[in-house]
Parts: sequence; structure tokens; C-alpha cells
Amino acid sequence: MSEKKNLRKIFMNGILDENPTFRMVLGMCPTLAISTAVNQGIGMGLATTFVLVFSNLVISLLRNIIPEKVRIPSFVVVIATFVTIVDQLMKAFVPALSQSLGVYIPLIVVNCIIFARAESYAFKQPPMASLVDGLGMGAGFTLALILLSSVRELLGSGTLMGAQVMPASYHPMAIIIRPPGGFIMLGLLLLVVNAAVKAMQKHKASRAKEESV
Amino acid sequence: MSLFHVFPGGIHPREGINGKAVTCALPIEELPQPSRVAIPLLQHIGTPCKSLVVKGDKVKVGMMIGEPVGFVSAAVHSSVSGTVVDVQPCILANGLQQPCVIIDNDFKDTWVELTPVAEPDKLDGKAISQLARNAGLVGLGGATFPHAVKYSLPPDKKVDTLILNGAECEPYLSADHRLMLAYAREIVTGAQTLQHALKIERVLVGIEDNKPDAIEAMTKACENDPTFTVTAMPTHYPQGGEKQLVYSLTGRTVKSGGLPLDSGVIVINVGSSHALYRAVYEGRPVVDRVVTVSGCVKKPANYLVRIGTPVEWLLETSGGLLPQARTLLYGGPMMGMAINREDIPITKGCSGITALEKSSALENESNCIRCGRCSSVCPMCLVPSVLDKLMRKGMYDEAERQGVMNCIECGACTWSCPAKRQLTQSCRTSKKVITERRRAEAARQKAEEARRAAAVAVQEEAK
Amino acid sequence: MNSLLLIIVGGVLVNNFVMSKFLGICAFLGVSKKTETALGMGMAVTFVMAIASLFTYLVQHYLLIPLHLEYMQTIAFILIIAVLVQSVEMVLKKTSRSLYLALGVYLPLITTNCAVLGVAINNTTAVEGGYNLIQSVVNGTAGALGFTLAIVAFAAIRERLEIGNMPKWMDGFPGALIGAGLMSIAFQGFSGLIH
Amino acid sequence: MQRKLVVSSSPHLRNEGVSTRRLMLDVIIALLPTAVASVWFFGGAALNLLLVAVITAVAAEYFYQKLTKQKTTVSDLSAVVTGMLLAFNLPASAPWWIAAIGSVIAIVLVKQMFGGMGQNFMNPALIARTILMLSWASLMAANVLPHAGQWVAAAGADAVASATPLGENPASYSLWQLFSGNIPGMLGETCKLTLILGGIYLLVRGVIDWRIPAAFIGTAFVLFWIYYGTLYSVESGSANVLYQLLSGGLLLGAFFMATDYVTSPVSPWGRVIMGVGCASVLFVIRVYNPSYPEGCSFAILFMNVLTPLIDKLTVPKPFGYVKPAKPGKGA
Amino acid sequence: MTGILIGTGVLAAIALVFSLLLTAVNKVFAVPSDTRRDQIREVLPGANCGGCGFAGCDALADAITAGKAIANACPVGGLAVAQKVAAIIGTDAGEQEVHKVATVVCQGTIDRCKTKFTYHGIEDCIAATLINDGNRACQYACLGLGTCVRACKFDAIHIDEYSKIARVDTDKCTACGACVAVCPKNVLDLQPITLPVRVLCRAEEEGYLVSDNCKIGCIGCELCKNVCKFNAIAMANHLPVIDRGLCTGCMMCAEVCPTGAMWGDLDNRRIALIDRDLCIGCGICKKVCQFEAISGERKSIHEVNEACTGCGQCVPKCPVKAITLPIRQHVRDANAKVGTSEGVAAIPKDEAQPN
Repeated sequence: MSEKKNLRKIFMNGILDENPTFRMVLGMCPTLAISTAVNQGIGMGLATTFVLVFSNLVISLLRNIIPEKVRIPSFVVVIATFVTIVDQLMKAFVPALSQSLGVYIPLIVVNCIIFARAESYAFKQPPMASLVDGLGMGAGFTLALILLSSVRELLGSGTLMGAQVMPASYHPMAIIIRPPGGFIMLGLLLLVVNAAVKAMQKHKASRAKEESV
Repeated sequence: MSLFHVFPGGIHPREGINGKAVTCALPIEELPQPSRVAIPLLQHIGTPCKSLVVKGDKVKVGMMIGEPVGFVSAAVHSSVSGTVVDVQPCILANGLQQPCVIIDNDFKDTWVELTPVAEPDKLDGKAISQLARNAGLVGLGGATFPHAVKYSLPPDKKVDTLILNGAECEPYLSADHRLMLAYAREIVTGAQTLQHALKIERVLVGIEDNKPDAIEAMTKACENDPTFTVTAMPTHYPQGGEKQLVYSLTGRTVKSGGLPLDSGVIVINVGSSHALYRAVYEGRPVVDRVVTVSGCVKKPANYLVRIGTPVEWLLETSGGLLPQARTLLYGGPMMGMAINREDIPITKGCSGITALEKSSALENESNCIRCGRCSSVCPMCLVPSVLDKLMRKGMYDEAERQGVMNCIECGACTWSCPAKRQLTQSCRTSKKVITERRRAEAARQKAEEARRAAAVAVQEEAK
Repeated sequence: MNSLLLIIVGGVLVNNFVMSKFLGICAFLGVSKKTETALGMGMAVTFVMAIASLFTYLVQHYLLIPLHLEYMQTIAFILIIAVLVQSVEMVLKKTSRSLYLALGVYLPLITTNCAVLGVAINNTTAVEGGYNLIQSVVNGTAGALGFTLAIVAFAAIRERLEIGNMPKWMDGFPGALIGAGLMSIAFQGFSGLIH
Repeated sequence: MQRKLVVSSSPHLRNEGVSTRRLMLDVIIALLPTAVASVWFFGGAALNLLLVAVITAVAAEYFYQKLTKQKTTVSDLSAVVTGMLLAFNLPASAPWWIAAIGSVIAIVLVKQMFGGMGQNFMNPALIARTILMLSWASLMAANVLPHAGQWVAAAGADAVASATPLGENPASYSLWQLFSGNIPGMLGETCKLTLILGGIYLLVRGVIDWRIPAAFIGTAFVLFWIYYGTLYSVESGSANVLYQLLSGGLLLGAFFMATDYVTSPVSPWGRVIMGVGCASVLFVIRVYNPSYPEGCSFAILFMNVLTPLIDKLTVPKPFGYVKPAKPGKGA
Repeated sequence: MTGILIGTGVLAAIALVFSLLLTAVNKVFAVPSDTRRDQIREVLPGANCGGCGFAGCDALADAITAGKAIANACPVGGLAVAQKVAAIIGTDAGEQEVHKVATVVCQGTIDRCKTKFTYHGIEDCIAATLINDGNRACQYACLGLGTCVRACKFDAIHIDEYSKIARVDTDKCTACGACVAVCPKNVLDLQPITLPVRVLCRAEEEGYLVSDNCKIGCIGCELCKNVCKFNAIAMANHLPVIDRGLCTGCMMCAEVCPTGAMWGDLDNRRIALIDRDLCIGCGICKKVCQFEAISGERKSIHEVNEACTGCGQCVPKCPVKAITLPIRQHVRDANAKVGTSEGVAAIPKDEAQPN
């Protein structure tokens, strides 16, 4: 029971407390680059999750074998392997998405999230926890991507998943799906998230105070 | 003969003309002596004097009551005859307490015996320096740097130019102006004495061109001496700043952190020259000075004031402050200190008392708009807006790197700031913090060295 | 010659890694607090990118393509880059301790600086059959110079913001991101300069 | 009588002639003739846009500062200037909401979120214009024909020009048309006469430094001269120097946008670099970039980005500056 | 199949070549690095506050590695960090200093200390001291313009909105000393958090000058010195100086101070409590007591009355260790002397919760 609860906590940690995008601000490059449309966001999120989960698992399994000194190259090889697999898989099964994500799929290799988790978590924790951590982090990343890309797609093209959502009279604000829009929207989202977190902490603190009184 | 050079930056405040018009036509009148004076023992930059009197002592005018201590120091003399009431700390213009000799005036005005120098032409550098020290000669333009130090030239330094500073660029003030009109000959003679004693080739007199009568008077006074040149300089604040003056008249740049001496120049104020004349030819120490009272007072005037007279007395004689006066300044409006009480004594460095009504100086600060006016008017070519921001973020090291220590606190930046920011104050703050840090660092190093030396001694002893 | 000029202009301004391709954002946001360190980072990236372009070109054309191993591009390239970065780190540590201290944790981060891998892959895909050797190296260097331009200019902006009175909640990433967004608008003027 | 004297730092005098408000007022005065000209040429639509932009800008500033519990600084008039400049960068055909969105972006996103007056590192009006242009390119196309003076009659429908002075197939306009402003274009860009008048007013009042406009226009002149080789000829169409100088936003930019204190360098040499840089980027975009016919805003924005760097590199040396003494030489 | 083999082979070859290269580079550019430095840097708090006297944590780490600083040099990290550092460099952690906090040695709030004039200028104490030495009438007073607030890296000091004087948040204060160093008026001082009494005034002036300016300034009346039964207070420069070695924490000085400049931690004042089960009625405590607060006949249980100041002199003297010093619940009654009140006052805090 407690084991399960623990895993759940690890999973939720990736989505909330240590959300890679909003809290840790890692892996900015793909976040900004491909969040112009929701389907791209989902695709990228899932691909990254796949790599994250398996690299976490493998690294955790090998953590006692890999010498401390060469751990970074080892991580690179493990991660690069899974990225190559994902790349090939996506080329085979979802060629259109693969085409639109382009160079950013091989670039999953250098996504700081994966490195950070390998280094700070998987290399020190048992396989099961690492796997769940990878899942949680991946889910957090995917959710963040979906959130950002839906905002950008909605405002920037007036659509969601390619379907027209906004009324015809809406003039889509094209800049939001261009590079400046990516930076600015993520910045604004971060502001919102920070404000929300602050409000939540305040709420928690005041609740804790009330309870203690 | 000499080409005129225009220093960078600078401003032309309207008050430079209008403000001076109030008093520049009024001849110097002697201010009645107050019933009590407070004479601070530190009226110069350097070490405070040691008091030579105690409660109850009888003193005469011109009697030395403070003995100079250390090299950078100048004597202090009684300005009235009477009885010493006490030697106690009093608040001076900067708000700090300093020990003062308080004397009750007996209005007899009995002087000590004055002994003029027998052969003024035979004075050499050392003798004139000693004379300046004992006569309490300091820079009467406001800097109050002991002249004894100024006159002791290091043997390796060659000085070829003596500059008489009659620029008086500070708005409202006309003390030097009137002094030059009244005592042109004495000023020139004083300068000549110094010139001969220190073997200086030429004397340049710099006077702003808003004082044509003073230029005329000075030219006339020195027309027989070919080594003298009187230059009419454009009215351009801060023309009277030492570094600016040297550049204007000689084209030489005083190096950052250096003295005019390094460029072969000595600068003295016309008032100091006059005081030197008196010390040499009359044997009379500095016991009074000319003070302009101007601005929001009933009767603006130029007074000859005994040192230690409270500001109150000056104001009373001038009919008191007008009701619209909001700020009372010890000095001129650009560099003077605002004071909040009227019992502050006049010291050697005080050339004016100015009262101002509410002005845009009291508007609130708003954000810097980066217009660049401050840096274009800065005579030292600094960027005050950035220095100001650095100071407010506590980034003093960076401010030091950007040269804040060069600031001469002339106030041109603040004057011209459209956002009404207190740029001068922040530069001054940075300078203070940095100076203190340097001092602390020096003390720390000294302690460290002492510790090391002690350790070495112990080791050697052990051997 | 003309094509090289185009590559340079393209790399520095038009397809600026940071401003229009979102590559190297981590370093761009992380090492842009001081102009001096930003310049150091830019230099390090330039160095690594130029050499990485060279090596990846060699591996791509003399190893992977002849052996039909193009699918192993990612893994081979990242290995090369990792090794290069490691070497640069060691060289820096020996030759310039101050620069090494200043760049601190960010040197290893060049490994995960996607700009380096991005440029290596870009070299092979930018035109049909990839750039030739000289073009690759020029492209890598130009891209890195564009990165340097962006990061140094951004660092100067951040230094200015630091002594300003930006609201507290804009400190850190939100402010940096929005600032970078405004900055990238200025770079938008070049898009379309080269087709 | 115990009076409470005010004690503050020296100097106790201020130049009563300058204040932020006064400077902004001067800019507004300098912009007014152009505003009148734009209304003259483009009619009520222009007036509408001007009003919407200015009112929204002021309101945005006011409400933002109320919301964040700051002192309101609306009275320094800077928001009015931003609003006017933004409107000047809109075509007469732009819908009113574009002006409103632009103003909010300029004031809140670009200016206030970075600390308000003097803290923004890019020109608010230009950023807003560029965002609008990148977002709604078709609505921002500057192809409304002016109906000089007859705007009451023509208020109904905006006539659309087939070609603008700059662009893929530039129409040929006479120099006088370009100078007087009787051409399609953004509201404040067309009438060069009033722009130059305003610019001269600012120069005379000492509000702007001559270096930026001089370096800007001078460099542009030289570059276009070298490129086209002809000062002016009717046959060359748009391919001559004067045509280029008098079309697009060059003059508006040179006098009113590039000279924005906040986003241009402080040092004299920095300002020269700013002018030269603006003109060079403008030249590159106009000549080599077919996707944007007009590069003035991008050019100025690009130089805005570089301004802190230029400032850093052109810090003046203190008077009497000595290089830090080498060890052994002594201080 | 061969494809995989070739792939593996190539990868292995690349790996081999590069590992050789790396090894070579490593050899050529080997730098003798002190890993201890990095470890030390790791355990330091990383606030870069400069409280240690070095320019930030990196500098301190360098200094400790070089032997120029001792293990407990970091005032912020306290004993925990000192122990870790000591473990790394293999020395003794040293004794932990008393837990100190920054203390504002001035109570001259805006309603107590007069202002000299309307200050118009930069909101910064150092800047304000340049203008007529600040606008507080007392030259030793806290100016309340927040220079210390900006110096604090831990958000532990603030200017009270109403009283316009600095207040320290003792929970957050790490005693790094940044505020102490920066205060131009020297009103901040690092003092042990547990001190029972403090002199919260620095006015080294004649009493009449002080009372002209401030309602709560020390007027040098020497009442505290005279009331102290333990000779712990001496006067210097018109101010009391407490000898912490002699002070027993009876807080009588704070009680008698006419202005309040002598602050006492009266909320945590103690009282002697005699365990009735243990007391043997020897009467030593009664003899020792300087405040006539213990009564009782010989051989009978002794009582403590409301006059007890909590000085604790009786505690070590009790042969059967029957006396404890709990925190008292209500204000001391100075009039209570032996025989005037009942000796039932001392109710320890923890036991005294009603119901």
C-alpha cells in the first residue's frame, strides 16, 4: 500500500511539484519550437515520455555497473539509442507528424529533462521508481506542451487539433505561432503558473496555521 | 596669450545671472559683532586642532585658540575679544557635532599684537608654508584645504603656473566678486608674494565674464606685472571647479585622482590670496571672511563676518527670512548644504548664506528616462544616470569601476535631470561607501601585516 | 563565394538559432546574466560548433553514408559532440581558470546544447545531399556567431534590466522569456531575406 | 517662530525648463501637425484610430498601475506619445480594435512589465506595430488611397490603391506627392513636410539629439546613393535616393522612433552608431528582403536590441582618465 | 544481420577512437584539482551573502581549501555546515557560537524620536546621513530608510510601516552581518538571541540632550546600575554596559528603567519553583535570595513569592536540587516581600494550562 502511494507521489511529483516545464524550466527548445499546434505537442510529449521512461529504466538498471566517471557518455549512448528507435518508429507509423516535428525528434537526445532525470534520479534510484519518475516527468512535460500548444494554436490559428474552434469573425493572431509568440506566451504562462503556485502555498500555509491553532 | 579651452559638459543656470544680480552691486559692509561666537576647532580638511584655551580664559582677537595637529592642519584663532565660555561640541552645517570654542564677546575688539613679516620678498617656500599654517590659511573658496600643505611643494614637482580663482561660478554668491573690487591690489600682492616664494613663472587670473568690473579692477591692479594674465572666462558652471579651471586656462588635464600640482599648477582662491596678503603684510590671521547673504531675505548683502558668528545673526541683520523661504543653505545653491537650524557658526569655508523658496528641486523623483542630459553636462564625463541606478541597487563596486570617484559633486547632472532624480546625492553616497571600504580595507591590510610581522618575530625568537 | 556569404548571413541573422529556431535556449537563458560570461559561452559554443561541424561531416561522409548507417546519425553525432565538449572543458581548465570558473556548470551543458547537434544535423539536411566540408564549417561557425550575438546582446539587456526596477514577479525566467520574445521580434525582420 | 525647513541634497536648483512631462509635451506638439495631416489625408478613420490608440494607451497605463498598486504616472504624458506613435504606424483601413490591442501590448507588455517608464528596452509603439503586422498582415497593409481634404464626401468607402510606394511593384509617385503625403501609407508616415517640421521643432527645443537623425538619414542617403547611383529621376521609379528617403517610415523613424531616449544609446558616439546601424539594417531589408517592403521598424527594433551593448561599449572616459596603473609604476 | 554488425562495429570503433583521444587530452591537459574545494562549495549554503568576510561562497570554499579560513567560517550555515566542512578537510568543527541574531539597538520610533526636518532625497540611510546627518533629532537613531533591508539576502529585516524603524525577523535572520556592516548609524548589532536584557540605545550623550530628542533613549540615570544586585552593570559614555558574565537575568534593570531604553525579555521572565516534595527546609535559598522572595521556617517547606525575579541564584545552592526556574506566568509584583503575600505564584507554563 505504502509502496503504491509512494509511486503515486513520485508520479505526481513530475506533474506538479517538479513539472519540468513550468517549475524546473527545462527542455525549453522543443517546448517553444513545436508548440504551435496541439497535435505536435502531443506527439512530441509522447515521444519524449517514451525516451524518458526507457532511458530512466535502463540507466537505473545499469546504475551499479556504469562507473561514475563515464556516466555522462553512457547516458548519451542510452538516450541516443532510444531516440533513434523513436525516430525510426515515428517515421514508419506517423510520417506526417514526423515530418512536421523534423529535426526536433533527433534533438530529444539533448533535451535537458532526460539528462537531468538520468543524472539526478535514475542513476540513484531503483528501476521501478525511476520508471514511474520517467512516466511522471513525461506526463508533466506532455501536459505542459498540450497546455502551451493549445493556447498558441487557439489564439494563433483559431483552431484546436486542426479543427476550427474560434468563430469565423476571429482574426487569428498569427504572431503567436511564430517564434516571438512562443517566447512571450511561455513567459506569460510561467507568470500565471508562478502566481497560482504562490497563491496555493499561501493557502496551504494559512490552512496549516489554522489547523495548528 | 593663453588660448582658452572649453571643458566638457557644464551648464548655464539662469540663476547664475539673476541670482548674482541681487548682491553683486552691493559693497562689502562689516557685520556688527555678535555677542557670542562658536569657533569650531576643525575648519579645514584634515586633523582637528588642539584647543589651547579652557573655560574662563580671556582671549583677544587674533589669538591662536586651536593649535594645528599633524601635517594637514591649520591654526584656529579667536575672532572676538572676550571670555571663553566653554569648549564643547556644537552642531555644524553638515549636521555633525564638532568641538567648538565658545566665546562671549566683550565688544572691546582688542587685538593681539600683530607682527607683519619683516622682509616679505625673502620668504621662501618653507617659511610661507609655516606662516600659512600659523595664520590658519585654508582654501577660502569652500574646499578649506590647508594652504600650508598646498605651499609645500615636493622637490620633484615642478610648478610653473599659479592660478588665481576668481571664477565664482556658483549662482547667488558675490563674495569673491566684491572682494576683487575692493581689494584687487592686495589680492595681486598676495599672489605675487606666493609667486616669489615658490618661484612660479606665471600667474593666471580666471574670472567669469559676468563680472566685467572685477576683470577690469584685477587687470588694472596687475598691469605692471608682465607675469600676470587676467582671463575673462565664459560664464559656464562649474567654471570655478579646480580641474575645470586648470583645463580652461592652461589646457592641462588634471589626472584622475591627482592634484593640479601634478600638472604643474597651484590654484588658490582670490579670497585666500587676500588672506595671505594680510597674513604677510599685516601679520593678521584669518578671523573674518566675506559672506554673501542672498535669496529670500529682506535685505541681501555682502558682509565681512567674524568667524564663528551664528547664521542667525547674519539673517537678523539682513532683516530675517522672507515667509516664502523653504530652504536655508550654507553656501551657494549648487553645492551648498541645506541646514535646518540657524545657530550654526560661520566657518572659513562659508562663502554665502542663501535662502530659497520652494522650487522644482523639491519635486519627487520619477523614473530615469535615459535622456542622457546628465552625462552630456557632466564636467567629468561620467554617466550619472547609470551610477545612480548602481548605487540604488547597492552595486558600489561596479560604480567604482565606472569612475564614480571622479565625481566633483558639482550638481550639474541633478540640475539638468528632467526626471528630477537626486543624481548628485547618489554619487556622493557611492563615494562615501567606497571611501569607507577603502579605509577599512587599508586598516585590514595593516592589521594583517602587523599580525604577520608579529608571527615572524615570534618565529625568529623561537629560533 | 556568394553561397558562403548567404550561409553566414543566414546563420547569424535570418535563421538565428535562438531567435528563430529555438535551439540552445537553455544556455541562452542560463548564461545571459553577465555580458562577460555570455561572451565566454558564445566563444565556447563557436569553438565547439566549428569543430563539431568538421568532425560530423567527416563521420557522416566517410563512415555513415558509405556503410549505409544514416539512421545512426544521431547517436554518432552526439558521441562526437560529447567528446569534443569534454576536451574543451579540459583544455579550458588548464589554460584559463577564470573562464573555466565563469562558465562553470554550463560547459558540460554544451553537450546538451541542442544548437550543436542541431547544426550538425542541419549541415546534412539543409540542402540536397548536405553542405560540403567548407560550407558545413562556415555554417557551424556562422550559426554559433549568431548565437553569440543573441546571447551577448541579451546579456547586456539583462544587465540593464537588473539595475532597473522590473517588478519582482518578472525576475528570472518569465522576464527572460518575455524579453527574449520581444528581442526575437526584432530578428523577424530578417526572415525572408534568404529563401 | 519655528519653521520646518526642507533639507535636501545639493544642488538646490533645478532646470525648471525640463521635466519628463515637458519633454513628452514637446514630442506631442511635434507630432500634432502630422496628426492633423493624417486626418486631412485619411479622414475620420485616422481621427478614430488616433483617439482609440491614445485613449487605450492612457487607460492601460492607468489601470495597470492601479492594479499593481503603483503610483500612477499617466500625467507624464508618455502614454499619450506611445499611443500617437502607434496610431501613426497603422493604416487608415485598420479596424479600431487593432489600435486598442496594439496600445495595450505597447503599454503593458513592453513598458510596464519591465518596470515602466524608462525601463523598457524596446520601443513600445514599434513592437506593438510589428506584432500587429506579423499577426494581421492583410489588415495592416498600407494601401488606402488618401482623399486629401475631401474626406466628408469620401467617408463611405476607402479606396484601395493597387500599389504602395514601396513593395513588389512600386507605383510611381511624384516627389511632391511623396513629400506632401498624398500617397497611400501608414497614417503618420506619409506627410514628410509635417514630420520634418516636427523634427526641426524637437531639434530646436533640444529634445532630441541631432546625431541619431543625422546619422540615420545620412547613412541611408549614402547607401542608397551607392546602390542606385542616382539622386532622382522620374524614369527610375522607386530606384533612386530621394524616392527611398521620402517613402515609408524612414523620416518618422529617424525623428521620432530611433530618437526615443529609453531605447537608444546615451553616449554621443553610441547615438551615431545607432543612426548608422538603423540605416544599414533598413537598407538591407528594403533592398534584399522581398517579404517586407518596409524595414524601418525592424531596423530600429534591431538596434534597440543592441542598444545596451552599444551603451556598454561606448561609455565615455572620465575627464582626466588614466589607465589603471601597471604594478610598479605607482598610482 | 550484417547491418547490425556493421553498425555495432562502427559505433564501437568511434567509441574506441574517441576514448583514446579523451585519454590523451586528459593526460596532456591534466590539472591537479582539489576535489575538496568542490565538495566544500557543495555544502556551503550558496547564498553568496558575504557574511564570512569573503566574496561569496566560492571564495570561502577557496579560502577554506587553502587553509585561510576555518571550518566554521560560515555564519549562515552554523554548526551543521561547519561539521560537514570539517569532515571534508579533516579538522575539528570548532565550537558552535551562540545563536546570534541581528538586533536593532534603537527604539526611536517615529512617535518617540523627533525629526529635525523634512527630508527630501533618496530613500537610503547612507544617502540620508550625507544630508545634515539624517533627519532624526538623535544622531544615533535608526533612520528607517531601509538600507539594511536591501542588504539582507534572507528577507529577515524590514522597516516597520508605522514606526519607521528596522525590525528583525529572528526566525529568518542568519546573523550573516550584512546589515550590521551596511548601517551608517551602527544601530544594528549581532547579539545572542537568548539575552534576557539588552541596552537598546546608543546615545552617548548627556541625559538632557537625549531626552530632548527621544522619549525612549537612555538618559544615563544609572538606576539600572544601582539596582543591579550583581554588579553586572557599569556606566560608560553615559550608557550602561552589561557584563554578561555577571548578569543573572533578573531583569531588575529593565524593570526600573524610567525610559525603557533597557529592554528586558519580560515575556520569558523566570521564577524559582521549589519542589515541595524535595525541599528539606535547610533555608540556604532564603539566605541566598537578594529579593526577599523566599520565606519559610527552618525544617519546613520554603515558599517563593511574587517578588522573585528569576535570577536563579538559589538554584545551584540548593543541596537537594529542589529548585527549578520555569517561565513565570504573570508580572512580578515588586511590592511583594516576605510576609506580604502568599507564596503560590510560581505556576510553570507547561503545567499551568487551565483544563
